[in-house]
Amino acid sequence: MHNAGSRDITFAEAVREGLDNAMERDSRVILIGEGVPDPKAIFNTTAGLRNKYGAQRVFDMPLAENGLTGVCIGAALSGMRPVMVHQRIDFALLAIDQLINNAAKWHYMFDGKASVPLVVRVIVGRGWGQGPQHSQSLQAMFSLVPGLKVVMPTTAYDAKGMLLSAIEDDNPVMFIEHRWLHQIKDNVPEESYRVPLDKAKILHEGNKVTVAAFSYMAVESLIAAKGLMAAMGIAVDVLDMRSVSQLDVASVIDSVRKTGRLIVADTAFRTGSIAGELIAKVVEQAMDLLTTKPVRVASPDHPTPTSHFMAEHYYPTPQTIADAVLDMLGADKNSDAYRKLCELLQRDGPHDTPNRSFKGPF
Amino acid sequence: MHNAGSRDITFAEAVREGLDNAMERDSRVILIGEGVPDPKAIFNTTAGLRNKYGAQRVFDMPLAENGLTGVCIGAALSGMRPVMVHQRIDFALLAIDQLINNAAKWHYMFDGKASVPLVVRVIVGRGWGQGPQHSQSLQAMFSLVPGLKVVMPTTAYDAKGMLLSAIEDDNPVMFIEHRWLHQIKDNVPEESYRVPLDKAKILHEGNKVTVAAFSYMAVESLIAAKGLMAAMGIAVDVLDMRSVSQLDVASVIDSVRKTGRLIVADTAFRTGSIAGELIAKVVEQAMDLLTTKPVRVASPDHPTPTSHFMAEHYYPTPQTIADAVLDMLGADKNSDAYRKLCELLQRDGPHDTPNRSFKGPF
Amino acid sequence: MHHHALYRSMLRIRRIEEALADRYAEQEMRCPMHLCIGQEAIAVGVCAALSASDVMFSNHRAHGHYLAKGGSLNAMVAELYGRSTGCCGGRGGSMHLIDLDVGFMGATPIVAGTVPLAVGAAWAASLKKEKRVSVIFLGDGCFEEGVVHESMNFAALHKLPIVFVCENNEFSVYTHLSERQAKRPIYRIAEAHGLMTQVGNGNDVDEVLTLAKTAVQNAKHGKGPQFMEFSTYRWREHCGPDFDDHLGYRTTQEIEIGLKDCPIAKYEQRLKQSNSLSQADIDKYEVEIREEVIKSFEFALSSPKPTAMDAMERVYA
Amino acid sequence: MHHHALYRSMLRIRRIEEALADRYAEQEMRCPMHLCIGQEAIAVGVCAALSASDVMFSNHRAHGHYLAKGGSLNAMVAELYGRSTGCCGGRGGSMHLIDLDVGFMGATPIVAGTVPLAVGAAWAASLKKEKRVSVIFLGDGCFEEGVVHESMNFAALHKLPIVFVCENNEFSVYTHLSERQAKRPIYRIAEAHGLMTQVGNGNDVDEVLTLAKTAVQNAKHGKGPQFMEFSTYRWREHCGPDFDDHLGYRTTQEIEIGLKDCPIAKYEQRLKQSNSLSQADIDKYEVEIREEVIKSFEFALSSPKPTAMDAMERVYA
Ligand SMILES: Cc1ncc(C[n+]2csc(CCOP(=O)(O)OP(=O)(O)O)c2C)c(N)n1
Ligand SMILES: Cc1ncc(C[n+]2csc(CCOP(=O)(O)OP(=O)(O)O)c2C)c(N)n1
Ligand SMILES: [Mg+2]
Ligand SMILES: [Mg+2]
Repeated sequence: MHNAGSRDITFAEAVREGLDNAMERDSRVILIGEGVPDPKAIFNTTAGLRNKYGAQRVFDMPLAENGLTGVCIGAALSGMRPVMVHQRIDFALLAIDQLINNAAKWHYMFDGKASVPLVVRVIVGRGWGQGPQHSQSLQAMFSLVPGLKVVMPTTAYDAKGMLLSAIEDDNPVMFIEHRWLHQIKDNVPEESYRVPLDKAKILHEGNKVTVAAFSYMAVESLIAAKGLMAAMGIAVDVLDMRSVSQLDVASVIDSVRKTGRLIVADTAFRTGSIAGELIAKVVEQAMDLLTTKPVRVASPDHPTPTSHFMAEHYYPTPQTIADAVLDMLGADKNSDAYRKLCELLQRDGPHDTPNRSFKGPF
Repeated sequence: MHNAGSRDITFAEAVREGLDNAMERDSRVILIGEGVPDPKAIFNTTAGLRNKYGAQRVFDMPLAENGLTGVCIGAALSGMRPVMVHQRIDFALLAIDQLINNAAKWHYMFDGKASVPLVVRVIVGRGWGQGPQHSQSLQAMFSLVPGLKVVMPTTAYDAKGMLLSAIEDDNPVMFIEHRWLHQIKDNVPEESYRVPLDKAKILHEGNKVTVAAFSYMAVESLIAAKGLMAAMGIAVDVLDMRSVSQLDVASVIDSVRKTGRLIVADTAFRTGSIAGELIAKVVEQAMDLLTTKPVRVASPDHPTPTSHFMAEHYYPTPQTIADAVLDMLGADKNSDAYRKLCELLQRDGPHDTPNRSFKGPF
Repeated sequence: MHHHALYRSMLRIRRIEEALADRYAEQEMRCPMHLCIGQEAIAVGVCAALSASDVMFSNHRAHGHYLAKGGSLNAMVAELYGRSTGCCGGRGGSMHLIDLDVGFMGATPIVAGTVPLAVGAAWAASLKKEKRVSVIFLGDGCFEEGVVHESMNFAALHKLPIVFVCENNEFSVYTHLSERQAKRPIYRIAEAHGLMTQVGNGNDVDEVLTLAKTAVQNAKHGKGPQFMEFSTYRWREHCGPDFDDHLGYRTTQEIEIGLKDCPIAKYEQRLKQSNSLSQADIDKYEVEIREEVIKSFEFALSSPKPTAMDAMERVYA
Repeated sequence: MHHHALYRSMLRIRRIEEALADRYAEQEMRCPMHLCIGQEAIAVGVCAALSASDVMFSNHRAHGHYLAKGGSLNAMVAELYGRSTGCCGGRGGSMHLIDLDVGFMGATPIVAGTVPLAVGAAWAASLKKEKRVSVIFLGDGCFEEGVVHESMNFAALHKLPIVFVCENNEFSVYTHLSERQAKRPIYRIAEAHGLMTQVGNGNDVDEVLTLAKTAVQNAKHGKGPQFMEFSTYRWREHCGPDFDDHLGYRTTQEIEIGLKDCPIAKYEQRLKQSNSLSQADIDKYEVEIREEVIKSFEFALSSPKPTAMDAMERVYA
């Protein structure tokens, strides 16, 4: 998949490049959001685009999430292809009426006579004390109503390819970016390419346990998988689910057929998470393939506290995931191999920043 | 549980009586909603209350769902105990910012220094062509964020008892009424009493299959259970789940321990439904008790069409549930007993009205 | 002739809705239905100021808007009957109307839900430099929704070619304005948002048309968003085919005054007085309309019925 | 003395926030932080018009409001340090402040989220016939949210004792008013909603206090909701401890003018000119404040650290 003209760039750069590609190819694509043309450029994901495409295609907006979502839907119904951005998914709650009652249903309600080619980029916050109202991971909320597509790309490669697919899709797509992915690099082709919006991707192969993970949890799961392999010779399948509303259950079942065991790792509150839905769908279709109870790895059912002291164990880590794997396998944790694993998985830097260079605030 | 001073009244009357009781006992209880004091009185659930308690406690309101939810939260923080009503749960989507970002989190965010004793009554529409924007069953959406309690009483007895518990609870409670329950009668005591907000109730006993059902689907499940018993001698457990956010998983597992089989029936879209969450929780804790794959009975993953021709098979019926039970048991459907069952379960009247006397529109 | 067109259009909407009301009891139109009887002049006057290329969004009470804009009667009646030939193939019913051929972009029942959409259509027109206006109908109740204010601000900020038409019938369902809004004029808030505003009698079709022409011209000539507030009166129950005066939420005097202020009867009288309309003209229109209405019901009732299989289609484009 | 209190209160907020800014780099206050340096006069002037029983809600930029209302400094600093003794026990950080003892009901960062809550508090006061006003601080950006309009309408409808204080610093993050709102005054919209309005220089504490006294009196005497719009200037970056002028979203002249219009320096000059304040007074205040600030940091840093176990508590009341 990695082409000649490719290089390592960050997820944020890949998003920017995807937007740039899309705007270059299609003059109907417009971009709007609080801060889109400002100097910080939505964590640099929109940098330079106003200069390049002008104030007639790149917009800031009033603080009016519901109204402006409706405005974008109206523009989409009138031949534009708007891309809207919210700096936190929490702010999209103000727009849920327009997203659920209108965007998700317009094509259906009107018998396919019109459609809403709208992309809404939202960012899941985490760390540096963003607290209860700025770090929710609400993908499940947007996924339980038919008509909206909801995706969570993990790699820079997928970010660009899925964003291009989303923009070209005739349906409304919620494009959810985890803030801690923005700085992670991956090999990304310069030209434009598409990645499907409804397929999981295998990040790591193994036959012991299937770990199906969403967004940043796929990163953590991959670290766990590599550690398990290196320290203990335990090989697990890691699936990056990528799509949230159109769960690629078939791929998970394929893997479970091999492993007989399932762990689902999500960035959200445990109860009501899309991880629960995935487990339900797997057991409804293929419980007989499971040799042991499926396990969900997610955040606890309480709001995210701001204090870094309190938040220390809020998010699952590679260690959490590796432990879930080992517990499922009934592996012995009182071993040198396990201690080596723990060493390998030890995180470098504070728990509440995406990396060492981060000096807060977001 | 049925006392001396009890009589058969409808769910709607029971809600009215619960409100009346609560307002009589506690002058801090106030009631507000679009149409609350109007002649139709929210399907008669608020009839007479303005006359009895005056315009200082019973309010109509502007069409401003988010703002007024915030106003009620502010009043709740200031010593009142507001009960708010929306004629459709779809309208509550406009208020989800206040419900999720504020009401659900206030107690937590502020370290327990304040709490939000607010009840939001919402009604799930169904039938008579209410269509895509007026018949959503969004209980899962309100249940995936910690801090909100979400309940769906099924019987008139529970409607009154759970409403009183909800009003006395110091937390925000979404009190979801299915429109087709409003006219169903049950034996209800005149005095006030409480029903817990987090416990399922056994409606029918049996050892073959566990049917855990939500709201109106509990009514349909009970009909199915009685039919199965009468026509085929098959005894199933029917659990009325009643609580949505605090799923009574223990009761379901207790039943599954006996039956080894689980069907969950929900009023919502299949994917992302709380039924999926319940299945996930049961298998996470007790998959080994299940002798066969769990099954979810719910509406298909598309918006509700308006045309009664199209909507004819949209909602699961007692027959759907009974068939799920029989399929799970591998029962022979080519039998006289089955034909008798089908006869018993045949619905009286059109499929899109709650009963024969209904002449539309809602 | 122009007067005739206005008169005929109002009469047509009235007769169509009366026919719907009459046949509703047959229980074959199985969906909520909000009649605009008594309010026809606003839809007709506004639409008379528009070109075919201008676009429009509406709400739960959409029949008049849809018909005045030229929406297909057959497709509307069939939609109420839930048939495949309905404008939404049966998916929508009375509260969801669409006819893209005449620029009727859609009506939906979540109050205020379409208001920002209409602004978005105006935005698109402005970005594409297309000389069309976008029109949105909103009730007095709708004006209370925050999203309306967000929409007005954005329209004013970008000087968009949109016309807000507020039909103030003083009621949201059974609740009077005075229980919902402070005592102050609605249009003044629009004015404060930076919109050009006009106020008029919504039961006088000439007045509506005159104001609408000004608004449309202003909008088309870059003067930014326009807001018109029209007073009017809803004759029948909020939802459904009947009168509901027995409920007592409006006084008998109020109802009498309301019904007397019939936009059609008044206009008929005016045109007759100026000899611009004869009884023969009226009779002719009544006959033509009656036939059209009968045919539309025949069309609907003979149209194919969609199935549960159809219901599964078109979730995604 | 009254002048001294105003002066001292502004100076205290300034010094506290400067200390927070200085120590932020130590990476122990690990939460977003929005400083109000440059905007102190509004918080101080408004709070000086209030009684202890009056209540207040605020937003993401809450330090000044909280401190001016009398909120505990120790509890605030400890909260920024994420300690158990913080006003939210560490759950909230800078953007979530509360001190019920002084009527500071809560600040939260969802823009406009607390606006209707403040109206609800006023409603409760009115229902309970308690003679208190409720105050809400909102930014120019906040005014764009629809819920603010819904809140104003409800407040006007029920003539509630609420004071809306709009701090217009012309920016939402890095976006100027002119990219977000049509060219028209904010307060005129409030006026059109039926609120009594006043406009003033938010960097002149005497003026703020004078207007605020009128507003509070009006609100307490049944004249309904009050709206005040104050112009002001944010000195530092939107979020964080630093200046961000290198980003170039504000011109150098604009910044110069803004910094010159220091509410504290201006007030100091005025008081000195009228011989109401001496350098000795100032020196004394500086010393007192410095000591108080040092102690508050010591308090925070010596306070217990909450744990993940604590984080699981208090989800439900
Ligand atoms: C968001 C929302 N809230 C409430 C309703 C219920 N509802 C439907 S129509 C209506 C009245 C609207 O009043 P108005 O805007 O004045 O229009 P009118 O019915 O008078 O034409 C209400 C409250 C709804 N459909 N959507
Ligand atoms: C609903 C919502 N949208 C966006 C944001 C991001 N945000 C935080 S503060 C802010 C600026 C608010 O501007 P203003 O109201 O003028 O207050 P100021 O920062 O100038 O004090 C924005 C956009 C948010 N917190 N909530
Ligand atoms: Mg009205
Ligand atoms: Mg500002």
